[in-house]
Amino acid sequence: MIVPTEWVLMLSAVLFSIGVVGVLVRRNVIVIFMAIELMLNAVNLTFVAFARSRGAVDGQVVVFFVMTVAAAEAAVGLAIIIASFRNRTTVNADELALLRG
Amino acid sequence: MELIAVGIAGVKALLVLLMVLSLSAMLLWVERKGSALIQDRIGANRANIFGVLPFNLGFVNTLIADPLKLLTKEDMVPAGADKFLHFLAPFLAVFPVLVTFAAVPFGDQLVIGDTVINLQVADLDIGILYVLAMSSLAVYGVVLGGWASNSRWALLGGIRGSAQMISYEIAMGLALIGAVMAFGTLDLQAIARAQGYHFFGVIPAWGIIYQPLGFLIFLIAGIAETKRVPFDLPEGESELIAGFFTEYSGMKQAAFMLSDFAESVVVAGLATTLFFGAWQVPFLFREGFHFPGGVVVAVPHLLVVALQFVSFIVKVFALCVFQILVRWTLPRYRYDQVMDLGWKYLLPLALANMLVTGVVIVLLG
Amino acid sequence: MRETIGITGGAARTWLRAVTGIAGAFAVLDQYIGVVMTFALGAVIVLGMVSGSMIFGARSTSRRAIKDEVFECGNPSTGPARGRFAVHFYLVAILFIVFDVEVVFMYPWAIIFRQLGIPGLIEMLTFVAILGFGLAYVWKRGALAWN
Amino acid sequence: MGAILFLVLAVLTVVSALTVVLHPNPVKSALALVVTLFVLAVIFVLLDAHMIAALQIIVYAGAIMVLFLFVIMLLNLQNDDPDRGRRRLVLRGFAWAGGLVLAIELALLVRGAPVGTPGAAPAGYGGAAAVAKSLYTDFLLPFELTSILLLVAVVGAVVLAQRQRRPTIS
Repeated sequence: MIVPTEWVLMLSAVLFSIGVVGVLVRRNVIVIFMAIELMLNAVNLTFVAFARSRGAVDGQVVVFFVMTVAAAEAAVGLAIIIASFRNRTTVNADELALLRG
Repeated sequence: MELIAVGIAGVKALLVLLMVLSLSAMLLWVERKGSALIQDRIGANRANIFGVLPFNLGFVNTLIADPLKLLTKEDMVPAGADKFLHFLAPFLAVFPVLVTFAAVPFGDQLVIGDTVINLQVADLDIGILYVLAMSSLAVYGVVLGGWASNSRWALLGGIRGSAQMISYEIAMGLALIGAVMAFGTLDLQAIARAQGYHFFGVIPAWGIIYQPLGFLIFLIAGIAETKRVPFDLPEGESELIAGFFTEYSGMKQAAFMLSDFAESVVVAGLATTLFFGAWQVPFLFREGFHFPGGVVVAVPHLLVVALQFVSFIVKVFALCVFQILVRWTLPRYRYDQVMDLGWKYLLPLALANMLVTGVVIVLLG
Repeated sequence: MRETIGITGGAARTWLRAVTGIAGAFAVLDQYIGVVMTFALGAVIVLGMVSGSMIFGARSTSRRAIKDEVFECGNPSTGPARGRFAVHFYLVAILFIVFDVEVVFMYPWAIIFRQLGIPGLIEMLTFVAILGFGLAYVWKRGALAWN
Repeated sequence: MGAILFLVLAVLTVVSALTVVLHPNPVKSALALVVTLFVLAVIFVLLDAHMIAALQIIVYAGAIMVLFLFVIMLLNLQNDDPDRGRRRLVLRGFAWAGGLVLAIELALLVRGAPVGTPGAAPAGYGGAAAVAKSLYTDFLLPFELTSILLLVAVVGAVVLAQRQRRPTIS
């Protein structure tokens, strides 16, 4: 290991915050989705850093599962975007308020 | 000490990159002459210096004249194209393919004094995954080349090409799993060394003997991955002009062409490593030949290394030539046939191959 | 070692130390030095290649407007080039993701399945069977049909 | 020396992550995300997570992001309109301020964590065999559940994305 675990965790904190801001600031649903992926990756980084710090691989296996969930989420999420785009011809989150009835 | 290690790594990296590049250039010539042979033509025969020489310079043509010509072509970027992505796409098409070879061993080891040099740029214990990771990035060059050009042909070619590449990536990955199961490791150098035995002292224990079906699936998927005939729908001239690189000229276009050939070399290199004994020469061990029947011929170390390197190159080149033969023998598939072959035949077949391999290995111990 | 190379003069020595330092930074990557080197050299080669025609290529200013048109066999191009395309390509990408993850799960299994023995085999058979069910569904529904 | 390498990578990660959030063109946002994921994979290598680094590139950069690019191209998305109107700009400012506060707070939280600098990793740590052993012994049930998750994802995505074929009236 070459750097203190704290540094890695701080990087992860910054990445996570950028992801949060992305979700708040952007209106394009797909870019919001990408910002969520950014947050997931920040968490993955934390898992790997802690796994390394404890000397156990459990954390890495969890990252494995996070990636699987991300894949499933991307497949279904983007399918929803396509289906809603078909009806509304927009990916603007403000106009898409689907559940408002 | 570290500086020396880094230096050696740099030299090996340069050697391997030049190897892939020159093999690709050679293939271009083989392709031109080979296709001429198959179609009963003469092929490229105008390589000369101002018409002075009484003979044809042969592949010097493709090695020097063609690149020079392409270098001096005007660089065209169509109006409405995204300039940055238009530049980035050919880079992304070639770069991942070239760096793939870092994990492929091209020899056993070279001993100079006390230094033992492993003849592989990077001895990664996740070697195969590295190769798959890098080749999975090659798809971006195709997608972006198509999208950045702002042209219909290019976009259609790019989308077709990327859909085809990702479809066959699955079959490719699954076909390799059979070989991984047989050898029990992802380290390509370890796999190469594991093929240095002989069944009954006669038959070399190459991967193809454990995994004939796996090799077949890998080769078909590999050819589809390189987007060559019979799978050349992304760039089929009669349908899409040149597909995703329609709007490219000069060296950028050459980069896309090179990426096709370099992919052929990578497919051949992987097939050699996993299924054809990598750099192994039958009956040649570190200290010399051990022929069946107890005949031993000692061979000096440097000659052993040279023989192994030559053996690797010859096998890779032979597999490349085989791919070119396939290309000029088979007609082009329809797009639905290409996708069907990938998803409905190769994928289930590769799954079955993997499961049968697993059952056989576990039950036989 | 550094002293025996025979470089005298402070500047040269500082430079050498800097080079060794950079090498040390890469050496942290251990077995990945080769990968770093291949990436660096490969990037230089490919960049040089791709930008070759931009530097050495011919350049003409005549008839720019016609030259910069996209190729449509001679006809002037009409309408936007980046239209939408069939949802089929998207379905392929979805299936690719799911099966890619499946393949990725099989690689770690493939290297230790000997130790896992028959239970390991049953685990993987279950996994493949469930996903095979998914493939069968997609197939039956016609998401793999291209016409 | 490793510290410098890590800092360079960290800066690269943050810059590319900001590009994801800030670039108006969705295609370039997606490419910036690919760069972020790639650099993160390199950081994973520094943290001795070799297997995970490779998977990061295969699954995230090579598969998930391709799907994103496909959808962006499929829907032919153009650049986002720049934010106009005072209300929107004020909200935007609040979002950035909130993000900054969040980052600082998380960083302060992390500072006191009793983690330190771990020593050299045991041989084979983070390699394929180590991860595989843990995955197929301790995490067996999640592994099997994963297949059900993926099955549901396939079925759901196909149902959502594929146009229903209504019977045509002749």
